[in-house]
Amino acid sequence: MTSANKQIRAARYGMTIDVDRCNGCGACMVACSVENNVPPAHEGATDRKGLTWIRVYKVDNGEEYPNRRTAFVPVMCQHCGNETPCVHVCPQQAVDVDPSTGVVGEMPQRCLGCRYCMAACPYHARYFNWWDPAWPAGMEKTLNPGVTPRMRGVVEKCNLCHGRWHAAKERAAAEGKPDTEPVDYLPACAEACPTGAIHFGDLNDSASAAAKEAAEPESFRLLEKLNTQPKIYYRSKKEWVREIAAAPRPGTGKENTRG
Amino acid sequence: MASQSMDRQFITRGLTRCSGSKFLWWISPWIALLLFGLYAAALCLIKGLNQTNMDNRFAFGLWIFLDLTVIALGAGAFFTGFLLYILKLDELRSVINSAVVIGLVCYSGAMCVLAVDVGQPLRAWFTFWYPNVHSMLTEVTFCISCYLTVLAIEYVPIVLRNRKLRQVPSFLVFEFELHKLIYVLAGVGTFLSFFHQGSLGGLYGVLRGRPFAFREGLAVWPSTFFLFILSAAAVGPSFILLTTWLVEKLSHKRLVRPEVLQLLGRISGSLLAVYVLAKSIDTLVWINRTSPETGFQAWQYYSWKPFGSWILVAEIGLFGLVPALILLAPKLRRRTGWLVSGAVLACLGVALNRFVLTVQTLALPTLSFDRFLSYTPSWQETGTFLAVVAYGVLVYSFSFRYFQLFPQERELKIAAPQMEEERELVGRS
Amino acid sequence: MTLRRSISFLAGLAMALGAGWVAFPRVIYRSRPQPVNFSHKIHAEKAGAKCEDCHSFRDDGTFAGIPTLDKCAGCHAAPMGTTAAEKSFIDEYVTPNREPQWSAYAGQPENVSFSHAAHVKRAQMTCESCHGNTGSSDTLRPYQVDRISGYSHDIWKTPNMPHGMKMADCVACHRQKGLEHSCLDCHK
Amino acid sequence: MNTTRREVLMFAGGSAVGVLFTPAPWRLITDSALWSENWPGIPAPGHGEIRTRYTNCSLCTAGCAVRARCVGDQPVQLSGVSGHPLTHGALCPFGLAGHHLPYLPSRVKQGPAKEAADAVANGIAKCGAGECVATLDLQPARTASWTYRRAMAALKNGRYVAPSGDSSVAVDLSQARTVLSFGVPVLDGWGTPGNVNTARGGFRLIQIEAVESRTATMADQWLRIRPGSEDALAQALAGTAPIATAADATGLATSEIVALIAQLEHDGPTLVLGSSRLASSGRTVIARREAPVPAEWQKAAPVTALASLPDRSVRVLLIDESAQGEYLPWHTIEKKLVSDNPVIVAFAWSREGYARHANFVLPVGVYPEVAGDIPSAIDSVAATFRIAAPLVSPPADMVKPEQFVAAAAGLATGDTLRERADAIHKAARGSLFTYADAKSQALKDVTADAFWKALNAGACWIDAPDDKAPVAQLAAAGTESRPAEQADLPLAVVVSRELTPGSPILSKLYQESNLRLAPNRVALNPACGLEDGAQAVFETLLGKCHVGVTLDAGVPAGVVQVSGSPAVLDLCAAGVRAKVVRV
Repeated sequence: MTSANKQIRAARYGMTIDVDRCNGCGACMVACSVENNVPPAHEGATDRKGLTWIRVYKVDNGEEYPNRRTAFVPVMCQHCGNETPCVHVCPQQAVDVDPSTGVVGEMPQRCLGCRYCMAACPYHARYFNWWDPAWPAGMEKTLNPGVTPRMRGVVEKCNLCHGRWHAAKERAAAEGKPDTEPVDYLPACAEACPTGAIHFGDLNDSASAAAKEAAEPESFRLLEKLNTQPKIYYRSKKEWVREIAAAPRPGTGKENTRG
Repeated sequence: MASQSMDRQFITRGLTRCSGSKFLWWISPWIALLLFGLYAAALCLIKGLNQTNMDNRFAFGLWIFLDLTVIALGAGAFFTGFLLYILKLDELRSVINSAVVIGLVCYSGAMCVLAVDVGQPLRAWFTFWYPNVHSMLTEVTFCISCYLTVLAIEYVPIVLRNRKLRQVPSFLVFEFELHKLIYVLAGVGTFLSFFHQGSLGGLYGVLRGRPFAFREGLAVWPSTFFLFILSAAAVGPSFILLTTWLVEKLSHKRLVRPEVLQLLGRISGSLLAVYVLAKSIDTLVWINRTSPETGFQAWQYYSWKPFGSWILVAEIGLFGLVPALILLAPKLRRRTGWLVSGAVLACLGVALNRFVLTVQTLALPTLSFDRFLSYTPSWQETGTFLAVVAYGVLVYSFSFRYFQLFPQERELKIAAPQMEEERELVGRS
Repeated sequence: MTLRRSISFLAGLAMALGAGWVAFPRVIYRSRPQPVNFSHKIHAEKAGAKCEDCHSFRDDGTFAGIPTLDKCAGCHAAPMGTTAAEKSFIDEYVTPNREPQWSAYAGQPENVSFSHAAHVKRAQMTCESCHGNTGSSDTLRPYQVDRISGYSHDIWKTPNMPHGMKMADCVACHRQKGLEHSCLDCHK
Repeated sequence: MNTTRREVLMFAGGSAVGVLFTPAPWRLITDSALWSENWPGIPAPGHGEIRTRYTNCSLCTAGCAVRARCVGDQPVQLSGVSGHPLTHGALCPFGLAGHHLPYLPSRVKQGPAKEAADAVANGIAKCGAGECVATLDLQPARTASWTYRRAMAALKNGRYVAPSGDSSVAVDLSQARTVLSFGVPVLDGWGTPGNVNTARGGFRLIQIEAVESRTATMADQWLRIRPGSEDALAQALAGTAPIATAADATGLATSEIVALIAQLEHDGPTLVLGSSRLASSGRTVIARREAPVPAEWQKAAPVTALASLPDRSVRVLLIDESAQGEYLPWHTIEKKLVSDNPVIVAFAWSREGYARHANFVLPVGVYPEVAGDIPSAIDSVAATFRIAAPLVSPPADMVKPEQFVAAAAGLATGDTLRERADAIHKAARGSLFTYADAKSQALKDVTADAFWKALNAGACWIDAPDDKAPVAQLAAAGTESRPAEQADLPLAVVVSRELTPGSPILSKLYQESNLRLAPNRVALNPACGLEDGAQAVFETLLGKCHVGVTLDAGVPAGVVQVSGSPAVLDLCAAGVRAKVVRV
């Protein structure tokens, strides 16, 4: 046990999001904020200064009725598995990839707020605390003890609900399970989605629904050509939806201003 | 009156400087500007960065852009030092002091702005304690802070050679000892600044998530790393030239021989020419290989107005090739007007290049359902930066008044007998 | 001349060293007495032999930490001994049913997610390996908290312990055990 | 002189050097950084044992089953109860943050209960012939509603008023092969989310709507018609009007309508959802017997539609806003009030609704503070009885509306919820689904006390299936008449009741992203000439108010989409037209 190379079966936690099922209700965004103690918006906040670890974008094919088609695309940290853009730019090791879970983690308490990682992220999945976090009087009682609130001036983002992951690990420890096996847990967004569009699981475990779906031809990942190997897979039977994974097409970019 | 004479005792023997009151008139507006800027900066520090117009998409704004520019312009300090002490280009001795002051001003100013720019300044030292060696920003932080120290040390002898201070024997000794070190310092300084100018370029070149800025390169260093070194080295002398010329105009004095300025121009011009060539090659590689490989067609970037392809032409042609040619042509160089405008264009060119790399990169969308964004700095952002400008002017004015920035000034003064003094901004004692 | 100068230099040096090494450590901590003069020793002998008897795990594997008043009241509804401490405890807390505001010496900051289950049940570590001889102590030493950071003194150095509970200390052990993966292992 | 100064300098230098060799400066640097990790103003979450408690969400009539993760007794997280026969473990965004409601900044904290009671008594006494005392109940068919009806019956001239809509009718989505919706947000707030999602695979959804709503987006077919032309199309589909006129009114091609009719005939059982009325072919709309009530309650005032009250006849109006329901624009209510100072009491927890118009605003408890039952959802084939069991205790001096009204009418009431539960238990029909163990058992196997205990610990009683009887055949649905063209008011108004007031966290949906339309915003076509985020004035014949502008390509030109905030709804009526002017 003292040897530094303990045999751990590494997990690769990931998600598949069925875009065809997502009706853009926003339950995932709310559940995420509740789980992760993300404060309500400061009155000065906009869709560019807000904190939404997961954000549902309304996407359309740029056509006019009757050819107009619209879909909703939830975007959170894509947990890139290859040359994770945000990790190697952070000057003080506040961002890292957990080799045992593949989760890209971010430590707000280590962050000095230089925002270099935000510039580096192609998915705009990182959010900066422009204001001190503030909850209406009394509402701080509803904070989740599993996650610590962040302070002003630091970057934060989705970490696949590590609070729940900790709880699951603690339960496993209490039940006497070894710490070499990945634990089963469910992030808030996947649990909350009323249409069951989000499936979470260990992509290394070929038996998991996520792994199966990720392998299907209708699955795709955002900006795949950047070769960042995200662990968030999207699925759609619609051709035009699968095309949103590609680079922006000038001219149509303007219309997609919702979300 | 006493203060008057006191003030006099500090001014280098044999040099004429304007009366204390006149000097006061000159600095007071800058002090006002400085105070205003400090207020703006305080707002950002106390109330937080919500005072700025930056946002999650425009994570970097005016500050980073101008920091990069200022540091590029300040490169004159290290490059002149390099030419003088390492390459033994002795003509440059007459501007080296001025160059050091400019360098000090630019770097320290940039550092101050960066301290405001980060969300948690109290933790800035984490970078030194838990450095991530893979991060370009770590390189930048280390090199800049080290080089700033070097500049400070290089500044000390200039201060100690002050007429009053040198009365303290120990100071004189210290200064002498320090001067022996100058070659070492110049060497270290050169290395450091070559490196961080590079890492500043690398800062954006490594962003594989931002295909507009991403560049291939040697080992861990993207091409922008080397382009930044080159461009900084190229405009550094131009900026020295510019400032010297400006000071001459403002003080109605001849401070250096015209040949020196021309030499600076020539150095700048030739380096600029090399830079333009390298930049063009890099751009071609990027358009035809790097960018397409990441799924982005380069022409797309320039179809988002207002950043059309004109910006590329302006950067390489108007502000790159043109000044290079001007500064390389001996005929034009000899005409101050051409010389100066050449230098101005060169400086603008590097500014534009830094702008493109910082602001345009962030404005361009990466996701197909994302939009092109614009951003205008808030008055707090602008104010904070103006404080740095004011700070620079003040430090330089004081240094110019009390220290000997231009060794040739005295001999030139003797050569050119008392000019018409009443029109002079600078009166005689 | 030079002598006097060097003397004044040394004087300054000495003063600074004294202030920094002797005065500062005292000044930086605010000392707070525990609400009740509690003796682990006596309770270990009389009440229960094991720590878990009072510092128990919940069903979901989480650690209950310092027991609540009802646990104490279980025995101390009425005085069992004759000590003044017990009497005042009953009068002040048990009778009015007021929770004593204990301060946890080893209390970690909010951003740490420490699992007792993982260390005690899985890794089979003894309580003493982190909490020193608190379990056999006869009195509760005052709780010392850093005036600026609000961290407990024991985070830096637990009395009678080779190491403290700083991040570096945790990491050292985890690294040796090959269990150091990422920040979020222990941070929440 | 000089020397001493040197000495001072040396001393300073010495101490400077010395300090560097002590822990002090380094520790201060560290501490300042640590301080910045939890600096003032950052709340520390409460710690303690994590418990799980169950209740039912009373934010709307869906009444979804809720599992609450609590620290001690304080709920910190809500989620659905999987395996629930009706709600299938789903919660909507509003429900997910329901536990924040008690802490809303806009909440009404206290009110003049005493003065209100006197004024009401006064008003009742003054009530002349042809005048009446009316209770407006926004969420009818609750146990509280029965109390209101009994109280109004106890008064000589009491009226019980509720928004139109018949609680004895339910739709059976499982029977529908096609759902034809006239602008009803079938997939976004209508019915029970879990139930709709489960049934979604079984039917083809045709959305007939002027704007691209969430439902239109997800529908199998979206027919974009001119605002307010629902009726014309419905007539044509029912064969009561020529297709040509419908085509003319809706802007659809005649062929499209013909195709639609053919399709509906071909596809079998069709459910037609209008903005107020229902229609069906097949057994998709059925009569539903209500959950049993105690016999002694039968002496109750009938349900009166607001429209059927004579104008200027209401002297005392008691509005129960405590339970969310369809908001009736104030101008429809206002014209029913007597002209000489009527008494208006609003039982409200937010100042944004009728509180703006009432003489007395009395504070009420909110979910999850107060116990109350939730009426059966429109899409639940059998009657249900479930209680929103309190998870936290309400603040002091909250008013219980039904008790206030009963007292005003001199009606003695006991624990009505318990009485209702006992009546249901006496009927011994149906089954009881308990959440903690996700088990279902026949009600007759449960004692009355166990039943009551279960209901308060999170459970749902579901009536036994009834011999279903179709109510209506395919008939006119949709109510809104086509807006009259007006030159100065160019825009047709489409109301999308998107936002029920809820947690501050919902800012994620409409402020920190544009996913939903914020309460104070209107959506316009990008070609409207205003820019996104502009401040503007929204004006109709009924008045004007300030709004923000959101540009949305899903809104056709000539249409303005408004959200469901009362301030805006007060300016809207059937077929109203508007203009939006930049300020």
